[in-house]
Amino acid sequence: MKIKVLLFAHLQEEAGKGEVELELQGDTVKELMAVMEKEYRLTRLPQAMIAVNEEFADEETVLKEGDSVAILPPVSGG
Amino acid sequence: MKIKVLLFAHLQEEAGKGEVELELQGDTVKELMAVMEKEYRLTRLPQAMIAVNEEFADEETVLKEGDSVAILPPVSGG
Amino acid sequence: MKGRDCSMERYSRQIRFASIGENGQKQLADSHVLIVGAGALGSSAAEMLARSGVGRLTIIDRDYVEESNLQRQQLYAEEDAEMKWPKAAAAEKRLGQINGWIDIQSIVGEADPQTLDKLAAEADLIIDGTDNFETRFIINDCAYKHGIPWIYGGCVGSFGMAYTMLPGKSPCLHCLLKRVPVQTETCETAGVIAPIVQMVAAHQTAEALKLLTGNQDAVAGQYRSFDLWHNQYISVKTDSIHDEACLTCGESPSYPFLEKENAMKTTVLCGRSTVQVRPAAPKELNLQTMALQARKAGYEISGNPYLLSIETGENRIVVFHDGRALVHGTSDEAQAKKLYQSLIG
Amino acid sequence: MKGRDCSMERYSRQIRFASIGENGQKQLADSHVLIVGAGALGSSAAEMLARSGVGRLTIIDRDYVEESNLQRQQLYAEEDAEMKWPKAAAAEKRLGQINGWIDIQSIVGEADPQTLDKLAAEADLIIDGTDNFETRFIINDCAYKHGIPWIYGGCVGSFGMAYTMLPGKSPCLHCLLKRVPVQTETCETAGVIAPIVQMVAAHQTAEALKLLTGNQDAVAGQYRSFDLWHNQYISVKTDSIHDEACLTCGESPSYPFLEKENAMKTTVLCGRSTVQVRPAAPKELNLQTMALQARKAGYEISGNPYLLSIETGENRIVVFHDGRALVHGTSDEAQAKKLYQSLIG
Repeated sequence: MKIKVLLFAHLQEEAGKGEVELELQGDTVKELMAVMEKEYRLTRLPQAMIAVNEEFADEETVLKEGDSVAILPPVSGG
Repeated sequence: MKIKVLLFAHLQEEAGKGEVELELQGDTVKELMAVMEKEYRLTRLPQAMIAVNEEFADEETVLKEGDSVAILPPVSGG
Repeated sequence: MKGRDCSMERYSRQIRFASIGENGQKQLADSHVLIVGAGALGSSAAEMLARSGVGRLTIIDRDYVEESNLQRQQLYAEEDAEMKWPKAAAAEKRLGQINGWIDIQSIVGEADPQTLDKLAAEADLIIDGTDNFETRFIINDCAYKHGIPWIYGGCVGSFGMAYTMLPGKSPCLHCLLKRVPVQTETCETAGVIAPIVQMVAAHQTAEALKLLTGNQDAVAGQYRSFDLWHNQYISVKTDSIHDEACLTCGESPSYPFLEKENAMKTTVLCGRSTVQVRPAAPKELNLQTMALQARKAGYEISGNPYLLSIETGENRIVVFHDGRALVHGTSDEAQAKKLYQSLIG
Repeated sequence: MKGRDCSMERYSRQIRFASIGENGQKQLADSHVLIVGAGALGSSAAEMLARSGVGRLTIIDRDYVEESNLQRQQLYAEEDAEMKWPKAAAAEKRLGQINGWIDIQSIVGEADPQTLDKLAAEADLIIDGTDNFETRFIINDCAYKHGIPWIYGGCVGSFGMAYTMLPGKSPCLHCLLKRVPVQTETCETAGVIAPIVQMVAAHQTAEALKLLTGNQDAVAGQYRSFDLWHNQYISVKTDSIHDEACLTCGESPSYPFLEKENAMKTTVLCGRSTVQVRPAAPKELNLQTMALQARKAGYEISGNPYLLSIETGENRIVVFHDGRALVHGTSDEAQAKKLYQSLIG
């Protein structure tokens, strides 16, 4: 199914873009993260926050066609 | 048809809320504005900017079911 | 360039930001930004740009610092208000303490068409720090005439907006507003909180940094508007609004707001300590709305079907339907104009 | 309250903002805000709150002003950096010039659990101006223990976020992050631009003004995150993340970060001008990623499969996989801790 992924901070830099559309085999956030890590070589993904359709989610959250997933890494600066 | 209207600045204050869902008889922005002016007693509507689904529109723009219309008044402060 | 001489260590955190880098930092040092208005938005943007190492800043403002500015105008301290220091001069003083390695030129005066036309010709970019649409339309014409970007910002209450205009690419302020707003909310009538000022100035300044460092691709084409109290944020595409017949950004521009006859006019009425203010084009004011606003802002009002009279303490201003006004209690045309714009927009 | 004595005219534009009004202005004068950290976010928030007329501000910071702070830390001028003035003291000085009618208490020192616990007990609200998660987790525990709101903020590059936590209502920082981040981007490694600082501080300060004036209904329940360079803005609902077993906001809280054994530990290694830093819990660092970050930030690096060595000029820091580090070239534990947090987060 088609999933839209929004990338923030260093993830955006690593992927070279802030928005990715992909065809996901599988249906959980965990599977999506594995694809992102492998295909876009994203680092420090396990500590990032995940939002599905603007609501926080976890690895077990089940995705459906057309969902929008945002990956938000924590940053320390201030 | 159902239209979602987002109100900003003094319009929000006048309507008492920032978001309104209404059943529109008619299908243009102009007709929608007439309803808003009458039912919510909004002032200075003619000089406000109108966006339909996050794109600027004018009075002649034709609306469709489920559209989201934002009314943005100009403000001078700075 | 003066901006290049100082230690780069002070900009190290900005140089580490990959889209700026050492090259971008040099471009900033070679840049000249014109800031029109040194009120809330202007002083916040000026401070950020000075800290960022923009080599040359020109700041024009007609006003002096008043006590009621201190709540949100960040370059000014109590001393400036006590001394009624002109804002442009007070801004230059504080900015000099913040960054002594850049050139800051302050102009205490009116941002009229002639002055702005000359200043725009020498600048790389204009930041809008004004509080009225009359001046914004003059900036709009100057920017498109000289082909330099300008960044509009405005705020009132907890609501604000920012929009970047690139001549040759973006629809201009005319296209955006269709007609000049006749009657808008001002900080005088509806109040304002400090955070919305910072949010608008942050949008304006980020856009300026992009443009000055050759990152035009990153510039937001959208008109962005937000309310920090009511938690709203919207980003609107502007492609559809460009008007080929626009007198500023269309095919045969005439830059109408640079013409003298299109400016607001003021006349001192002899021996009466009164100034008459006349808008460029007749307006169609809603005096009832205006009366409500003025009363909410705490002023004494009175009137009849033909006029509205507002007592501000120092002045009394009588406004007519067509936008004409008499400002009593002063013979100072600049002060009368300022009061007019602070109440009507 | 000192805040009440001064002229209300200076707050007139804020009083005209209907959701604050005269009553809200009085509530601000009676409020006490604790600001932890007087770097970029802390100094911006402190200035807005002082200008807004918050009656009492307590500001704690361990650091002194350096040249590289001037690009974005708005309370400080060149003179402060030349004199290496402690940030809290320099902040108090400038804030005093801005608003001499409020009480400002500056504390030059470490925001450790004991100190924060005591300060939180006296405050109405805490603003996060820190640059590391260790301190944020201490704030988190203090806020929930004393039942006062705190407002998290963070930024790096052009990216930032803000989130308001109301004890008894909002999921806490633990629930949000699940685990303490082991390795994050810092301003030291990835740089930062001034506008994102202002945008985060604007969100934090608007939330503070709502809470202090009894407008809790207007507080954003959402976690808001944005990037000013890449034109992104997202607002995320947090209801689903509350964990009943959370040790800070769950049913049987134990406030783990107030325990001494859960704090970062430093030891001076005798006669070697070296400090050993040990994180509270062992980390699992990715030294390769860290090496890349450090190189991008302009440092000399070397290493082997077991450790990474980073040369910062003044110091050499050797980091191991489990998060332990040796900071060479100093015997100052506070300095070593600061360097560690600036590189690892």
